[in-house]
Amino acid sequence: MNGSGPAAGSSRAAALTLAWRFASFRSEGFPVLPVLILSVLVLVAVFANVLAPHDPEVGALGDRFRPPAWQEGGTRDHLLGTDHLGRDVLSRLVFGARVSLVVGFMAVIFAGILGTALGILSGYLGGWVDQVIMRVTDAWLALPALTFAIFLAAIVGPSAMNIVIILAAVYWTRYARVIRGEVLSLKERDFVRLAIVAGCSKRTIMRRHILPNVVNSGIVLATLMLGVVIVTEASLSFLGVGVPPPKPAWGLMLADGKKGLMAGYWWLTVLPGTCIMLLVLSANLLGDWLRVKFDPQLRQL
Amino acid sequence: MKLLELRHLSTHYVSARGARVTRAVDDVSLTVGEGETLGIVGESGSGKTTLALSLLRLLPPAARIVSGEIWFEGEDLLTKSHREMRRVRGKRIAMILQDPLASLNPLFTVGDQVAEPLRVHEGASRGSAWARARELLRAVRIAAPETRVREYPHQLSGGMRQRIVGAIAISCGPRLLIADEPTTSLDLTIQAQYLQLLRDLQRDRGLSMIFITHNLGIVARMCDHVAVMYAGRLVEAGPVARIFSSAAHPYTQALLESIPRMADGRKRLTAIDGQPPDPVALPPGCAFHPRCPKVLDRCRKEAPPEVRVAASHTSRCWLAS
Amino acid sequence: MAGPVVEALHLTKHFPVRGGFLARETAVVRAVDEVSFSIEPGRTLGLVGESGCGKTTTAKLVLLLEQPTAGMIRFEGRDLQTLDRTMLHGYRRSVQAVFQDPFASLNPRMRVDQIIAEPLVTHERLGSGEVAKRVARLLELVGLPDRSADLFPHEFSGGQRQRIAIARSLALSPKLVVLDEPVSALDVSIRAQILNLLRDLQAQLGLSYLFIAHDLAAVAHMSHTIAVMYLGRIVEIGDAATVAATPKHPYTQALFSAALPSHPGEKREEIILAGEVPSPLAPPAGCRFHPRCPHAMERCGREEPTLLREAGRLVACHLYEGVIPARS
Amino acid sequence: MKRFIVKRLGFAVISLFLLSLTIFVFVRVTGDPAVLLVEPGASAADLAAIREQFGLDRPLWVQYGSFLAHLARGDLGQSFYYKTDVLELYLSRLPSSLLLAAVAMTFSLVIGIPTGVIAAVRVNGWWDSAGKVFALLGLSLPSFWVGLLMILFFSVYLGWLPSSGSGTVWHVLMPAFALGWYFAAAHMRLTRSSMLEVLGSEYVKLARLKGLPEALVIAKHALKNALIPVLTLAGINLVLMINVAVVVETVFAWPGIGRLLYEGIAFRDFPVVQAIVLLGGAMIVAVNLVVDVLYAVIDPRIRYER
Repeated sequence: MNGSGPAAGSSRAAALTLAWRFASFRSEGFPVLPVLILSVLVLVAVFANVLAPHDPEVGALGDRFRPPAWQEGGTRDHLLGTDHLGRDVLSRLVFGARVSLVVGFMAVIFAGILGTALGILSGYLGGWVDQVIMRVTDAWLALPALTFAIFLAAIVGPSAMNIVIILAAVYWTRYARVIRGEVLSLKERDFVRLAIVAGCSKRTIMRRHILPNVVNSGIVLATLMLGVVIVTEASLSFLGVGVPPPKPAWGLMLADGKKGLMAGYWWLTVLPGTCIMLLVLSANLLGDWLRVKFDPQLRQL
Repeated sequence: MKLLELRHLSTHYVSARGARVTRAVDDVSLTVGEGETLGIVGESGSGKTTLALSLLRLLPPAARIVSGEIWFEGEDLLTKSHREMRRVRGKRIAMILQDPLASLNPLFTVGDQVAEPLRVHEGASRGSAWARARELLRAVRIAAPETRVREYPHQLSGGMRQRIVGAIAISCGPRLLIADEPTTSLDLTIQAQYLQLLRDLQRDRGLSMIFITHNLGIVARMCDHVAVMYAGRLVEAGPVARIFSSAAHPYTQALLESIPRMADGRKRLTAIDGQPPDPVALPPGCAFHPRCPKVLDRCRKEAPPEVRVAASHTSRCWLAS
Repeated sequence: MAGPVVEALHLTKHFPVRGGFLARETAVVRAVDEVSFSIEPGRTLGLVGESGCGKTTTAKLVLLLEQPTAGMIRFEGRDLQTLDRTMLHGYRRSVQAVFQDPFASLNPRMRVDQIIAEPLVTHERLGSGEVAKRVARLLELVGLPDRSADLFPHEFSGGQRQRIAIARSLALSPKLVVLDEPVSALDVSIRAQILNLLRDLQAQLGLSYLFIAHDLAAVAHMSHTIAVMYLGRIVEIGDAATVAATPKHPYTQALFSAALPSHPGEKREEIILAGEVPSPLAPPAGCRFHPRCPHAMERCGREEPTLLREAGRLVACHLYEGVIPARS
Repeated sequence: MKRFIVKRLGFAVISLFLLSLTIFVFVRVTGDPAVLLVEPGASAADLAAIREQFGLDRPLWVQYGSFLAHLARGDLGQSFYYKTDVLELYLSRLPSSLLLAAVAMTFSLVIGIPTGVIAAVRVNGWWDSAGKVFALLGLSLPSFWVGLLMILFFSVYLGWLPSSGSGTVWHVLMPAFALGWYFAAAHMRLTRSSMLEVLGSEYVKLARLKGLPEALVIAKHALKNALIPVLTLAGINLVLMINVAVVVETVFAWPGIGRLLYEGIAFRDFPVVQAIVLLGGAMIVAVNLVVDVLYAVIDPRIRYER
């Protein structure tokens, strides 16, 4: 019954599907490529000391702005070139992975634990507990995330640990909102009513009936938040209120790279940004897959 | 006079990769005469809704009509173009859906939605379409139609919304009205009101109706003929009185036995064992054989053909042949 | 015979409707109003009525999921409000429930044995061997195979899940089980299985049921006593066969006439009510049914009728009051 | 309707109150507030003077009272660097930010809504796959990196567009694109999912059963319903754009509020940073309120709520 138009469209779609199957833009398949990228980045972060050819924080001024090895003027010694202080870009990227991943994962986990706990309490207990938690959540959600993070960073000063705390303080509200919504609907489900009829205490119900049923949403949200948190960290570092120099963070590298941008030193801008993009893209793809797998209802966050 | 005749209609669902085929409707033949009411009875997953949507060719993308013919007023609907088919829907065949709360668009007024088919199919002007919309609301017994036409669906009760859906269905004077579980979400006394309304509309306008339901009570009250579906197949069809008094298929018999009756002294009901089959993995032979109390060896291997039990009474069972 | 297991006396539940800036109470929904009934051991009370009539709220009150606004529940002759903690515990053990939706009734993250054993381990200290033995016995009781214990709910069909829910409700050997629409979410061919199972269990274990359903035939089939509710009030209550065969209250008559026939030959007087059920926020004055009642009299809009004995059951209708009682 | 508005207004007031409390608590409780409130490089005597001026030795609730009183008068303090009233400074930069946000929003809607609609109508087809790729890239590429790449390409290599500053139409193009990029993806995604939901609804099914032409089903019955959440989000996003443009404005030296925030950090001009956070929060509370009320006007279901 199909005309020729849609049929042709669907064959093109099939070709594209095949092409993207590997990257899993289709929801059914396991996202091979994103998981692969994430694993490689984690390994790089763990073994940064072994993998990096140079000290990431020390450079020779004589080696400034050296292009990657395959370009005119590049050397085998600095495969991906050097920055404005002559530091090795590859080594800085490798150590930068460590900073991004540690900060990203820790912030997501802290925010997740705090937000989930408050979301469950707020949703299940209701009453004044709910009012207090939700009004604070609403007020904090109103603060634009990046601006709020910059403000906090300006108060507490830059350090990697402070960034984790700041990001957790900014982003726990997202979890609290989503989890509370889930709890409110779970609370009305019959199995929770039956648990009350069976004589379970509030604490037991929250632990055994509510928590296990929101964990999936929590994980999906955490995966999607990972990308957001990493971009925020990079933005803070780019603006100079994140990870303090001379530590190698990708956002900081982009800020430094801007100094050579007008001169066309492309590698200082393209390479760190590509790393951020790969990490964030992988986290988003994995999160999308988890979302469809766990809960098709959790469409828009 | 036959208004509608299905001949060996089959509709299949094909999974995304084409690996699994679900025979939602399998080789179904039936007829509906002028002014007649046919009840299609079945449990969830028996294919009754797919059958109705096949008639209107409004199937979800994964479904395909793979074979058969649909003769309506002397034309085979399956040979019509999309454009011609559109002129059948709403104009010559109308359908009422299950959920009155969700069937009306929340952003448009009642009058707009009732007048819409008139404007599209008959090119009526806004003024005359709205005038007729008010008449239609009166016909479905809505008080004060002049004010109701300007209201939005959420301002009306569930029973009223379902009557408005009814008004939309009859707006262009269709010959056939398909009602898919039209009263499941209504309360008993409201259901009674609605069924009476449908019966009056049918009588006044000489409509033919197809009632899709899982409720044998609705069939008993509303229908002239009944078709029983099980796992995509029509297992029994015939005049209502005859099916209720002397059903030929063990599934129909068991279904009739298993419903509680108002004033009966029975201590136990006669239950059907087992579960309805998974439509993706149907049992071989007759799909009902694992639950059938009168199963024969033959039932496990061969699917029974449709046999004539009596005048206009058919059954798909080896016992009947 | 011993006294009733559970008695409700003038049970009332009003839900406040809050609105406005500081969440002031602006109205009340009279969900359940002065409802009285008793459930004898081994018997079934059927509760029928349309949506919004208060039957589900009544069930929640009996299950202590809601606190009554007024009135009392008596358990084996004692007022629940006077019970101490341990005796309230005893009530909770003795009153269990099965709900409508078998998909929502079972926690999807728990295995069947954990689900069935939850009431047991909450109330009793038992070794894991003893728990497993009891679960196996319960599974057998409801006709499920042993190996079901290790599976998750999603591996079962609707009818099987409802069996699991029933097994769980029986774990503590309760005296009363509240059945809130236990079969209406199931396929037609499965309903009879579950209804039969419930009747068998009642005969075997001497259970009492509070059976709530909108399918009148199922209620008539299952119940010893039927109570008909309209807008929070019981309008008629009495022996099931009597009420089903000769309903007296005009609402009961309309309701039973609206019930669908089981046979096309079955001829009944058809009473089609006008209008719809009014909002419980503002129930009509006098008899709550009078705006839709085909027999309404002038008096019905003024005076609320009380339940009085008439032809072997209690009816709240002015039609059956021979003498107008003197007003105080 | 009136009651609904009053209720939302009440929530907004509570939010503003909690917001100011949050900011106040963070400033006063983490470390020595005097260090933040004084210019960098101030002497011990200056610090003492600041403590005196802000009454930092008084109880916290008294301090909060005076903090609120200042806010109520629109007094957000003096900029250390510009030596002017912070609110004036803020208002002088607002038009640039608004211009940037307006162009970026137009761009994001013009791209996002049609692609979202097409992706939903041709679900799982070629357009849908392309749309998914676009949405993922949009949500995954940091806006400032997109900006840097554009400078590299269009300014350094091709020399077509100015790399920074403002004044001409050409100046606004790259920053607006960099800023709107993420939002275009977000709008596309929401349009698609909201459209899919509406297309699967019973009333769209009924519209088809009526025999309406498919174009009318989509344009009249589906699109109007589907756009409600999208436009809601767009309204909130417009305000968000003003407040998250800090990185993009920094990259392109665009003289808006984001750039002011960056200067605030760079020159340790704390009153400026504090004011931008507070005003940003207040703007979002306000737009949420407006959106809620507008929602009630557009959607008859809410309009007639008790």
